[in-house]
Amino acid sequence: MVKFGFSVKDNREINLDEKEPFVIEAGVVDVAEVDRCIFCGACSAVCPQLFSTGLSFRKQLLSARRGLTSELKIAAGECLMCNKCQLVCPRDINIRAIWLNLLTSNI
Amino acid sequence: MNKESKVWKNYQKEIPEDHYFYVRSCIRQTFFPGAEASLLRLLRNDLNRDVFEDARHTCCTGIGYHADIIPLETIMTVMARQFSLMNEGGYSNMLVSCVTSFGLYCEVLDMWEHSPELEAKIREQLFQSTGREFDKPKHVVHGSDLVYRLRDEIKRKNVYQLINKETNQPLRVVEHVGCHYAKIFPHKSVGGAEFPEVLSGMIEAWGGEVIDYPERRHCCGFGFRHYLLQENRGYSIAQTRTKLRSMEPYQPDFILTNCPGCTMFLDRWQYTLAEMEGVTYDQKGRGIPVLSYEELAALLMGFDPWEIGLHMHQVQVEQLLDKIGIRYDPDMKYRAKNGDYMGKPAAPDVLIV
Amino acid sequence: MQFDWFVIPFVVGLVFLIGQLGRIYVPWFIKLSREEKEMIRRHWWSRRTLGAVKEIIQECLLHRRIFRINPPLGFMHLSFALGWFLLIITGKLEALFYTHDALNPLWYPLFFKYFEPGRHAFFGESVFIQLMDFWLLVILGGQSIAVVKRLWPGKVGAKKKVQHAVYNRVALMSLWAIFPLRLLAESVTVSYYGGGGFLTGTLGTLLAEVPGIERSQPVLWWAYSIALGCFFVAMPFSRYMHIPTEVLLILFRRWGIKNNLVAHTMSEVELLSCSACGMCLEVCPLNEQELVASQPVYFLERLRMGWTKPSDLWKCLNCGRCEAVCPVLVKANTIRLKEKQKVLPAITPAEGERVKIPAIGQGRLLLYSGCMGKLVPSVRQAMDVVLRHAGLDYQWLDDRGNICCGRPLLLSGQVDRGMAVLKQLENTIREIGPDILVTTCPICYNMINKYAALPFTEVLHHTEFLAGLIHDNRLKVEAHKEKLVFHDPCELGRQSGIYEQPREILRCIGRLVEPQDNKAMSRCCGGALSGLMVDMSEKVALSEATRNSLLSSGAQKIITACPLCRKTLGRQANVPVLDVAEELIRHLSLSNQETAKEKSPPERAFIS
Amino acid sequence: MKKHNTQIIIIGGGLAGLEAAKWLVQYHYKVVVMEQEKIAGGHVVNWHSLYPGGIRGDELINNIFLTKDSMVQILTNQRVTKVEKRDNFFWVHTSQGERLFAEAVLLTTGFKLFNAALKEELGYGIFPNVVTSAEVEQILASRMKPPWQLPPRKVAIIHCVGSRDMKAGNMYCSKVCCMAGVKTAIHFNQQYPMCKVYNFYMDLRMHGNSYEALYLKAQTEYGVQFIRGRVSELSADQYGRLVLKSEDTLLGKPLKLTVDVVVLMVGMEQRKGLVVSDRGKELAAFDGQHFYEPLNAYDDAHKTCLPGLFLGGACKGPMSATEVIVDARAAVQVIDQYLQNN
Repeated sequence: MVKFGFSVKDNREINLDEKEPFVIEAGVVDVAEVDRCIFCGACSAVCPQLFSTGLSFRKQLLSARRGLTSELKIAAGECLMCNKCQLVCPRDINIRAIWLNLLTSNI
Repeated sequence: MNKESKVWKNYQKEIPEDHYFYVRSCIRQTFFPGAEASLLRLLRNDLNRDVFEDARHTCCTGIGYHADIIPLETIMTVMARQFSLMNEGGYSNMLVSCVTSFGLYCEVLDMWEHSPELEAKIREQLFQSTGREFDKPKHVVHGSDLVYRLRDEIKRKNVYQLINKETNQPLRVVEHVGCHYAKIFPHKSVGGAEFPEVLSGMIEAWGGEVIDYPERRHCCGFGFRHYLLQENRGYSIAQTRTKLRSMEPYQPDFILTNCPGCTMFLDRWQYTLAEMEGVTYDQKGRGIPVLSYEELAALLMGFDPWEIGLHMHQVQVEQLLDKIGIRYDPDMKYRAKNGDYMGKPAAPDVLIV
Repeated sequence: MQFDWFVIPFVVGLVFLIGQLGRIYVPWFIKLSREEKEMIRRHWWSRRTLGAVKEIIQECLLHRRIFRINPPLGFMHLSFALGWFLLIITGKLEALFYTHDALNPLWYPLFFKYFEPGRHAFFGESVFIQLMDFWLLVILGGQSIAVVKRLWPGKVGAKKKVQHAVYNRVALMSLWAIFPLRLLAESVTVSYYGGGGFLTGTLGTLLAEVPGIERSQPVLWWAYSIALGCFFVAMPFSRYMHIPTEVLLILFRRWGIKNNLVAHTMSEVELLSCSACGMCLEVCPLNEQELVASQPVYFLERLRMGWTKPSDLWKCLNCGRCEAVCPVLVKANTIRLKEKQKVLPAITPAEGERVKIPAIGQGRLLLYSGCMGKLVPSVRQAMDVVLRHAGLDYQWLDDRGNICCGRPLLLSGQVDRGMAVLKQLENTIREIGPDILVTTCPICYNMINKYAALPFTEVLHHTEFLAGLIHDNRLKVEAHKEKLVFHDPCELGRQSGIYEQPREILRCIGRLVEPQDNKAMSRCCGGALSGLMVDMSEKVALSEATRNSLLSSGAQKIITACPLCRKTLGRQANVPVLDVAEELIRHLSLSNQETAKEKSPPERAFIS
Repeated sequence: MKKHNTQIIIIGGGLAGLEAAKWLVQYHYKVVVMEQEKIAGGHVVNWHSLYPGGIRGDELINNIFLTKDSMVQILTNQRVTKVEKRDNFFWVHTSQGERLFAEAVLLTTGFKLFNAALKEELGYGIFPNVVTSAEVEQILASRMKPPWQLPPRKVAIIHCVGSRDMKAGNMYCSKVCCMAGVKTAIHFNQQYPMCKVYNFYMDLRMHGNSYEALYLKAQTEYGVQFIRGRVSELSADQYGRLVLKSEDTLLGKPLKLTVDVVVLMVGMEQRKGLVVSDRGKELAAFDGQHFYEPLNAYDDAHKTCLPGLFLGGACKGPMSATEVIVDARAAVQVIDQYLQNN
């Protein structure tokens, strides 16, 4: 193998042709409930963890909708379960229950 | 692409038939010198055009410009000198070989148009440093513009057609137009930036079939800043990979470009990608040949492939020559003009040569 | 003759039962930690054991606690337990008096009437016969209450009947069959041989009229024995396991073995001690709204069978009302928490350590509003006003960012991570080194108080602190005539035992009224931190019920001491819902500031 | 009741013109509607459905016609070139050289659709399966043959084509396309149940009462995916499907999607070419940068600087059908008041 001194950079593209747009299985997450999300970001803004670990339900849910689920479980393990997000959520999504379900599920 | 489409017709430029002052391309000179030589031979000898070259003309400083290492005023003064040389030869049309130069000439002229005081300043600088004065060219024309203009004339003199000799089907050609050709000033191009006509016009005129592919407008991967720094070179090759991946499913017979840099990167990175990832973007593992417009024109006019310098390409072109039915002497591939054997280069690991 | 083939089912059942008890109990003793074993050894011969015996009589036989809450239900349990117990003892004595031999077969006293029919004129025979009939009557009386309770729920005090699983019903049916069968079997024998008491004798005389009744005698005795055998076989798998296990539970508890997050044996003992009486069913706010069947009676039953669902674990408010009424004192919340822990994957607590808490300067009085502080900013503001009035120097721990105490994680079942978060908080508090830490959130208070090691810091809830300030005259307040009702937050009241301090404050500033359910029986606001899977509609229903209960006292304002309760109750309330501190600042006397400075240090000084 | 003999000319026989005519006739005015097309009804008559309720466009126009009075005179194939004010009345000139008398003139010239071919990168006119929202309305209403043979499996709806776009010369928001995009997504799903629809938007402006609910319904019931980002490149793949490139701006990542059909939600533009003169002097004061501008946007929203010349409907700016109807009715009130005082 020839050493070139550099490597091909990764493709950051979301390819919606390859990924299924929604992968959180029904049962693990109440699909009707998360469909209410309007991605306003109130949950992440109030989250104590956003400041330290960057946890964002909005980002993770949107990524999941685009078929990117690799970080879901890690994010679920970052939640402090304090429920502030639900208190401020305009669509009243039980976010920590979703994290909890993801933690206990096999996704 | 819909053949009925007339969008490109909104973008037309005036291309004079004759009397050009020719400026060369550094990259073409270095990597594909035969291509430039054949363009001049084609225009002068076969088409009897008047193309004048002044040995004193210099690099356009395009690479320096895009690498941010030369001040803008210096660049403008260098260009002004080229114009002055052109006037000295008695010409008013400029024929530019390189797409980067073409973009830069257009840009400088555009800047002068918008700020005449800048032009005045450059005139002053040029006069002070060289004692020269200049008139702006009437037409700045890229080599491919002219070949596009003369495509029917070339067709009449063609020895070969872009038709597969065995199947009698048109060859499937993907084209790549250099970014600086139309994306900076669409109105100074043939066909605009979205659906440029300059290369597809040639292909269709010479019997081939143009294949539209999703990343047709994507950069070839040169992107000066990406290529010039080794740390960034991974981005450069990633762009080329995107482009090649996109054209792969159409199984094109070759890639046609109008920019020396694009020819170079689409060609050389195929080798690098083959070494890095073990992939080639054709089915036989030989890579997709990349030709520039003048190489193609010269080939079809019956020039000898080795005279054009096709052995300078990384992806070997014999497969394409066989398809078109061009006769060539394999023995002559590695011989110099005087017949001396130059030696055969080492074969790469993955790419079949 | 002391044997007949029909005793076989009974004997088989009993032997099986004893085997099962051994299988279940022996591992418990083995699994006990060294400290726990040491504790048992130490207290074996002590007054604790005596106390345990007393409690066993009170609770296992007399069912005192159930009696207190619900007399008919208490009587039902008493009649079954005491009646059966005495029936066995009296039967044993009867056999002893008759044979003068303590060593008779197991089944002999039980089927005494069959083996020794008629009258034998031994010492005290008539007394025994009448006594045995009396105990049987007591049991049958209790049983009839049980039947009524099951068929017409609501008739015997209990509003809701427990929906038992199939195996429990089998056990129940065999239990219900035992005593009528015994009565019939004895009566038929009596009708043939004579010699029955007031119950069996009378029934025997009546049955003697029925032609061919004597032929049913072996059938009935077989049936009686089979019913007993069935019950014994079913017992280890059913709720009736509580009968033997409760005895063990009381002994263990008296010997000082605790049920906490680390010990596991006691959880299992408590699990099997649950008699599924259904007392928890009535007080559970979720059940009141007919929302979900995750009450301990169902949850523990499913846990015994290994059938727990996520809703059993996370659809619970953790309010502790069930624990408050449990006659067996089962710590259902602790058991539930441990089960959550088992379901969740292990996440290294290092995750929690990423919660960085910015250190702020030194201070003797440190205030902590917790993660909810920013969502209920008025409480913090009120505290600022109060403390400035009192002329105190203080600082807020959570001045730069949201700090979590770890309790939410703990309650969700991620105990290790919760503890790691708490450890961070603890370290920060230690760095600051305050003398007093005042939290405005009972959840944080509970967590820090219970699990944080802060030897040099006194941890107070702000109601305690404010009550102290008022008591010491460092805050002068004026009373208005408004009627105030205090809502006891679960985490403050039942779980931390603070009931009086907030009421003291309210008495000073207004007229305190009490709702129907207060203090240990106060209702959950619905916002419970642990109610992870409680839906919004359910929460709204819960807070509605709680608010109604509070307002039944005729109060004009609802006062609470928990940011979560305040937010949940206040959401759709038509009366103001305020924190104690918020209400307090409306009553601060203006002359306070001067007097506070002049006053000499009080006897019970908070700020030394 | 008093019977007026006053003639009012309404220029533009679309929704606004017809609605205004219907009400002016109720007030006993003599009304003439000038329509340049073969039939009156404007854009709306071709529309498959109108949000929020989903009424068919021709049905809505018919509703107006059903209640129309014989007093309404509709002149079709009449393009008005000039409106000329004399002392107290108007001369309305048509392209055929005719001259009509009027005491008041109401302009309800509406809008024209943005020419999507100007946004070359979106491939309209180049790829047959790239269609505009107006074409989709006609296709869904079976007034036009769809360019696709097989039922589309994936459809992309691109919002803001020619709106809020400096390059297109239109800096304003066309207002109705957001809801129309949501509505079209639902209709695609209803017509082709296996179809998956993606909406590419820059901002979604669900300003009406039931609009937000419809937006939510599109997502929950029909699984429409809303992606925030503008499609900037479009090309065909080897099967003739269209490859879109965009950025998911909420995630900050590039996004690629292959679809069968692309729908461009084209914006609204003013119809130009009407000359208004006052005593021989040409007047352009009310002809704003993009749409006709009334005297002010509040209480004189229908008057122009020329007394007797009134504005109604979408010639004042982008409006939905419901708003046009309200606006036309309001214009009637203002015209009535003007003629009473004269």
